[in-house]
Amino acid sequence: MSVMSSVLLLAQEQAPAAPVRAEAPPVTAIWPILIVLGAACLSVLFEALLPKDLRWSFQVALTLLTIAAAGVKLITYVSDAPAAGETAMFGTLAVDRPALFLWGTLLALSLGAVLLIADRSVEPGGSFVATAAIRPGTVQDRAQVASTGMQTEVFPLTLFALGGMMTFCAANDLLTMFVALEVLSLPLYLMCGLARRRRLLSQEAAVKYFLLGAFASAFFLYGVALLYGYAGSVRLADIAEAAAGSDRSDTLLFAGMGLLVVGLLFKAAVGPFHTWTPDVYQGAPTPVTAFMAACTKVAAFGGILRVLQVALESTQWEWRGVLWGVAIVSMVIGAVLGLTQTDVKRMIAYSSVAHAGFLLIGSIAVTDKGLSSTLFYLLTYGFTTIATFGVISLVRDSSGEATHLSQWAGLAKRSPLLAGVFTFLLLALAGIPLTSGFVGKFVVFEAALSDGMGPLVVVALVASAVAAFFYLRVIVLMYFSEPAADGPTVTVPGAFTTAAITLGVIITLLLGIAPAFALDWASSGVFAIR
Amino acid sequence: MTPTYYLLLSALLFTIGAVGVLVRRNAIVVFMCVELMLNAVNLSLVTFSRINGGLDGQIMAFFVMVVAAAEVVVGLAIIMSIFRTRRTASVDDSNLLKY
Amino acid sequence: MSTSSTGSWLLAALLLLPLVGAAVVVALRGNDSTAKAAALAFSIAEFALAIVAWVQFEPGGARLQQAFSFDWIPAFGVHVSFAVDGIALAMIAVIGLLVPLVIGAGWLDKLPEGRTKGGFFALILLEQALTVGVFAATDVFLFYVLFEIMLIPMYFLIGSYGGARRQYAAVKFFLYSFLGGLIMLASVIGCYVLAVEQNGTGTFEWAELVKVVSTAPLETQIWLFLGFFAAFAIKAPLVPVHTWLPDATAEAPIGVAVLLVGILDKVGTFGFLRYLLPMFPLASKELAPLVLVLAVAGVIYGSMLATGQRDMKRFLAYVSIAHFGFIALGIFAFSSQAMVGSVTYMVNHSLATGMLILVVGMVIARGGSSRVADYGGMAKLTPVLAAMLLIAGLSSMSLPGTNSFVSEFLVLIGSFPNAPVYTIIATVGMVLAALYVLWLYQRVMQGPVRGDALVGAAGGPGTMVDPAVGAKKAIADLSGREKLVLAPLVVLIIGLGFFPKPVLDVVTPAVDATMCQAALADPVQSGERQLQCR
Amino acid sequence: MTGTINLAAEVQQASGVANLAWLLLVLPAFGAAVLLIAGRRADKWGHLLGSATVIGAFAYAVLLFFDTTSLAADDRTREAHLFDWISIHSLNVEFGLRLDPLSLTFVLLITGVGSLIHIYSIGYMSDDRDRRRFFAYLNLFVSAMLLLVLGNGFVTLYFGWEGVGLASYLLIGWYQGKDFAATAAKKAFLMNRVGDVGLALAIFLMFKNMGSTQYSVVFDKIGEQSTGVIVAIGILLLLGACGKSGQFPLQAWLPDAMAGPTPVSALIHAATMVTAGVYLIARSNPLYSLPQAEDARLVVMIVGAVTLLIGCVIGCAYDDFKKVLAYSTVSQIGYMILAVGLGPAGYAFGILHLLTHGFFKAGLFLGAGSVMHGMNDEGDIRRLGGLAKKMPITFITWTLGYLALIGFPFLSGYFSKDAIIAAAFSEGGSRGWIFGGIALLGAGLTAFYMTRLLILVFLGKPRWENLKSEDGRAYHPHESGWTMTLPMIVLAVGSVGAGAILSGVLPEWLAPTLGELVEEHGPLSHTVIAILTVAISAIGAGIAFALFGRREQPVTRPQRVSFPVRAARADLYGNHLNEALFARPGVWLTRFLVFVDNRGVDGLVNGIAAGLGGSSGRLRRLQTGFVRSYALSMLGGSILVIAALLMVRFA
Repeated sequence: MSVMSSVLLLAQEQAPAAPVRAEAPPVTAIWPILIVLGAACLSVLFEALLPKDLRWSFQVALTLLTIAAAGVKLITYVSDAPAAGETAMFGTLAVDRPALFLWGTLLALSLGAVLLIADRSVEPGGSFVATAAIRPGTVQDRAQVASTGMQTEVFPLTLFALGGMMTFCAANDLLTMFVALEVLSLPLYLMCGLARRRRLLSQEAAVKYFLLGAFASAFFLYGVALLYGYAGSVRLADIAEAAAGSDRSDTLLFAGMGLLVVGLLFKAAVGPFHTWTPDVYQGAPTPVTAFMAACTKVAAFGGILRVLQVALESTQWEWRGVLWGVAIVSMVIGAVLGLTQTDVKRMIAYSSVAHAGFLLIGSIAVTDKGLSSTLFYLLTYGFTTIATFGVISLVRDSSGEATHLSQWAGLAKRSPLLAGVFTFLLLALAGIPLTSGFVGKFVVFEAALSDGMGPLVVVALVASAVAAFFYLRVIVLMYFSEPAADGPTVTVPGAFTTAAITLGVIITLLLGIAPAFALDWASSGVFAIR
Repeated sequence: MTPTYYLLLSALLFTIGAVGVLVRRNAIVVFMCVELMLNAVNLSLVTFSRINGGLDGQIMAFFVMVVAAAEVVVGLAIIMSIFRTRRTASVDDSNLLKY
Repeated sequence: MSTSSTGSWLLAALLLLPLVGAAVVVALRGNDSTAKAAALAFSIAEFALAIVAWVQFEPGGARLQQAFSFDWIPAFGVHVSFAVDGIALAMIAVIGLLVPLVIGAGWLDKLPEGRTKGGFFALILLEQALTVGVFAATDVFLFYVLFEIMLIPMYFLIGSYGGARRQYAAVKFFLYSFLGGLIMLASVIGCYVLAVEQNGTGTFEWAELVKVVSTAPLETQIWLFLGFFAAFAIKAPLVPVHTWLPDATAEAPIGVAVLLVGILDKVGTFGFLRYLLPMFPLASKELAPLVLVLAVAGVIYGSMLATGQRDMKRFLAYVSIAHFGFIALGIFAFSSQAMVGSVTYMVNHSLATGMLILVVGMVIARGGSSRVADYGGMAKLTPVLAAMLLIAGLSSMSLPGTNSFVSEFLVLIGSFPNAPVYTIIATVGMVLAALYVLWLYQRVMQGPVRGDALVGAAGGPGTMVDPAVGAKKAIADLSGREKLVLAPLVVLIIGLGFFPKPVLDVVTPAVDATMCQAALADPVQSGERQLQCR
Repeated sequence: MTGTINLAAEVQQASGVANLAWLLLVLPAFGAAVLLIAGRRADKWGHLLGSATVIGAFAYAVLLFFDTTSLAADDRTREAHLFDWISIHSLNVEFGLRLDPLSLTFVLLITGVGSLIHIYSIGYMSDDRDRRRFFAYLNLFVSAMLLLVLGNGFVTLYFGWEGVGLASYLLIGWYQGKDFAATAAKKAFLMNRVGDVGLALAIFLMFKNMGSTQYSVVFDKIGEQSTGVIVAIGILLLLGACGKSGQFPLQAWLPDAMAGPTPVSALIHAATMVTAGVYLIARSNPLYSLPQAEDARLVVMIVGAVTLLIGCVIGCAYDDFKKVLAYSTVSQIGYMILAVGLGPAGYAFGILHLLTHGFFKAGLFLGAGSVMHGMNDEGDIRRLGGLAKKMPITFITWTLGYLALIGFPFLSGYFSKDAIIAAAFSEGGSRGWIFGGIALLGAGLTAFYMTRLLILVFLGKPRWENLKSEDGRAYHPHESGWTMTLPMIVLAVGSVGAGAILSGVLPEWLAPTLGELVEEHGPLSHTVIAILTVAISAIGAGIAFALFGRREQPVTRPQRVSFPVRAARADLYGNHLNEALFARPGVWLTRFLVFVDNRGVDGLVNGIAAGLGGSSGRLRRLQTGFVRSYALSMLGGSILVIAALLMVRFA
């Protein structure tokens, strides 16, 4: 009823149409995005034009070059970027410090992910199906498993997803955000289904991810619509203005806000909107899982931060309590459900749910500290995750990856190095000092405490203590248990995977011991609010 | 006539879509329900732009349609592959991944 | 910020030497004998360094000496800064002494298949480095970091070299301490936030934080206090959060048990002195009754449970729990005598209980079982071993003439004026201590020869064999190596019983400083003396 | 009395011979250390070194004694500061010696009797392959005992106090292969520890109220303390004394302590250590002499009286040679405690009786040892008898000691015990009558059980002739070698003469420490009391003779006996009481706590873990794998979020 009346009220007065700025778009700021998307189109052409045997090498080269080039452009821009940030493309993109930080993070992470995707040494021919059209379980399927070809479309897909992510966390209005959301999601849906082995699981993951994703983006979109109805514009700044001082129906505002946030939380795999996470993480080909777990989270939380801090800051006292609840639920689900998982990838999935909870704590603290700490946490978490999945992809038996925990028993005896690296990564996920994981937790909790969220922090600490148990469980298995008779073998990784894992481990260690520089970047500036 | 009714209608459509997603088994139908939700949103977008007197709501609707079309492409591809494997499009049959 | 005084290189060396040693030993782990030799060499060198540090230390000098410090995370005002006061120095010296002995004691131990002596000793050296760091850290953040890292080598020492239920014990140990640590982390951050609120820029320098936090209102102090206390109480351990210790001690190899009980647990009581009292004086006074109750409960509860144990290593754990009760009592009775007593108790407990564990280890090595029921009349076969057990036992029941007497006496006499009732209850612990020590000695060493291994060696169940023939066969008395390991402890136990002055002199100034940071005055004043803070 | 209170002011610094006083401690300690460290290598000469060190100490003590007598009475209290032991701000515990008549008296007793018993042990332990260790322990004891009496503060006293406890533990448990010996040793140490707690608490009180634990300061300030503090300290000290001296209620350990070799019983559990309680109270006379300490003194007297009765009564019923002597010791120390409890009127007599008792009780024990040595360690007096002819020297020396003990006129016991009885009467009033009466009655009982002992062991038929000892050997009683008889002879001489000599000189010799002996005159004159005592003792002896002397005694103790005898045989149920009050509840409590710790405290921890695991196992079932249920949970979640948001806004 109140909706009705308020809308009626709203119908009377005519909001002035949003002014359209007509200056030429300053492209220097958004070169990275343009490069990535451009390269994505180019690599589609490669797929169309190049002979099969050349594609892989060309695609890999192109992708890596793209990321490198984008990175270079980014760095050159950062060196002389306005501290306050600027908007581009008629104000649809806000290129400010956080956005740049997130872009850097995304590029670096996707570099690692691409290395994993491109690897063909661990699994002959790479971990992607030769021809996605083949039905699983058929003769052809067995043939394609043996063959060394792979569906190189995964590379353009990756680039598109990356471009979408970069756009997503720089989007300055909700429509751009929605489009970017789809641009990053659709390729991921497909990539999930491209596993070379265990095709059934892979396809199932794809279906689930797709249906739920679409469902979620519908929510997101409806949220956008309601907010548009409330503010008369989808610009974050305008929404903030409207929310700060207006007599319009708050029902629209809060309903819209709710739906919008749900859409975002879904992408960020925050409980209770995490249900897709375990299944998809487990079913998708491991490199893709790495890409999703690391980059999607970064992008999603980039969006969450921007929406909460720019558009909804003035209403934080309304939504803060609710998000407290969500954070707690997420941490508890992640920590408790992780305890009894028997599949490594699934376990990491639940760990990522718990981490999403921690990240949310940082995002709730609507302060500069909250922003910078969350950004830093994203950086640390991303690299640790990439390396973790990289290691997981190395433990294999005849039927592919041996992800069942029981198969990991006594692994330290077979391959001390791998066990050592994995232990280190697990300790990082658990947040033991001298790993990036600890510094990340530390800064986030520090921000939360100084914003007066003591109880939440205590819950988080208890949760991470509980979560520590399942990390320890793996360590116990690897070190203190006798190896299984027909245990898996540890393949010696090729250059690509090695590079990816090394990158992740080094950054994890570096950020654990000398986090100062990264912290400075993360706190170098705040969202540009125009 | 007030635009409010259009809003209510779109809310109704959205709900129908959502419920449809929950109750229907066939992947195609589920997917169609999602499309229905998107279009419900389109309706309210257009309505709001009418209320606010700007055009951008209507433009947004076009964007949404394009995106929806893209989704259809991807979605049908995935559903097809599942269907060819299992000879059924029932979403309930694909639950190897659980617990 | 970076204060560097004479001998700071020394502290740095103390920290780095074991690390280097660990690395070298790992490198040599292929060859057991060289690895062992290297480990021993490094540990002895470390001990020598510790002695030099002891000599260099001027009791009358600055509160914290041999300090060095450099920035670590400027964004949070975190420094890598180390320094020692008398208390830390004493503990570091004890570590330096115990590690070589532990290595010597573990020289011939059988390890689980697939494990190398090199790995084992390397972990021990690593643990040593970390504990030295914990005691020497003067930056709260750094302290916390080392406090947590310290768990990892110990986790592997228990988990990969321990007994049958080692997995359970290791995980229990880790989770218990880790949880405590996390709760402390909340308080650590809380202190930092306070600092930021008060003077704009946050810092973790201990001295700075003391200034900031000690002036905070009672309410705040209590919360922060509880955070730290949780961690330290688990580490110490106080009743009722002690149950990880018996399991850990029972499953850990003997040498590791020595480090665990002798050194790691001291971090808890050290924390009481270094962090709780100076940083939260109001809260300390407010909550002292709580701690005292736990302490006294620990004394009685630990002692009674010790008498009820069937397993010698669990027995040792409960004995230590009782002793930690005394230490806590002395710290929170707020008199310089009691506090000095507690600090010396920390040292003496490491020596006495350390020796007790080593001796029990030698008993187990001969009898092949840790169940008390499997022993009896062993003194006939191994008189020297029996004597050693008795000496260690007498010290841990703090008989006059042994080091522990000095500390226990100081704790009790110092606590009496402020906390008479608690002290009287704790004094009952003296009787119980005699009870459990003599009980163990009688069951293991006296009476007719019992237990398969022993009877086998002695010939015929319960017969009074002539050791001259009976002992030689299977069960030999202490070997030269074992005597060498125990000798220093015996000398110190008796020596410090008569001349505790060297330790007291080093410790007292630090205690005075702590007392006056906590704004505490002695209940019994000798008149002419006034506390002045340094 | 005033003399005693400001006595602290007159403490002189030790000089000359007295500067070497530390030798007294170091000599025996050195012997012990050498013997223990040298190990088997020292087996050849160990006993010689052990004895030599103690004899040396004795020689020095004599020197010191004459040095002291050469001083004026007021300068005889001297202190030798060795080093600061424990010193923290207001607390300063120094390691120093106090050389005054009281401590010197004890030093002479300890080193003298100690030397004799060392010599005796050479023969007695000759066939024990660990004789060296035995001497090491004896030396350890002597050194600790000397520290106890020489220390110039309560903490040094406590040091010696526990030191002798350790030595006695080691020696009682000498035959550690036997469970009962080990148990007896443990029991002795534990009951002593109970007493030590009292002593410790007394020390804490002193520090709290007087800021020091040194005699000089404490005795100086004790007068200014409140009555409550004084009485408390007095009673706590008494508790300590009870533990060490086997006084009621802590007497039960002393008889069991007889499990040790006989020389140990003689030296530690008759002559020296068990009298430490008397020393403690005499030493604290500035406290007990205070008028405020009235109540404390009364308690002391009661304990003494009760104990002396208990000792006598149980002594009458036992058939174990050494246990009878042990209970006799208990009751004699009861006399001493009673005496020192009388205050200025009794301190000197207490010490006097302590000395004479030192002589004759040591002699009696050595005699017993000699008998058992010759009788395959047979301790059951019913299996002995008629040994007078077989071992004459033992018989004569033992009889002299016996006569001294029962207070035969003009032997040492006569002087010391009668003095105490007289002093007790002279307390005056009903108190005088009660305590005097008890003391008198005790004298009679003593005569009774000692006579019984004499008859059963030395007189009558040789019941052992057609018996075998438990290890199956026949008995071949024979006199012991000179190393054993010599000490017995010396002690016999002492027990004959000591009383006569000491009773004259001791009081004024001790005056600087204990204050002038206050002569009070009760209802009865001394002569009357003397006659009464002798008469009653004679009656006791007569009854004993009538009961045991004329009839043949059975070899096994008769089972069907009257209640009093049964009670006495059961130590008047003292052990049963401890058992019921402490031991059994303690065991139950321990079992209960072990259960609580495993099931309760640890159970809670594991329970939480299990709970988390279980709930996790159940919750993961919600992850059904059906995409539609996921969608439902999402929808539910979003509805909740929106509802919550709206509620926060509109409510």
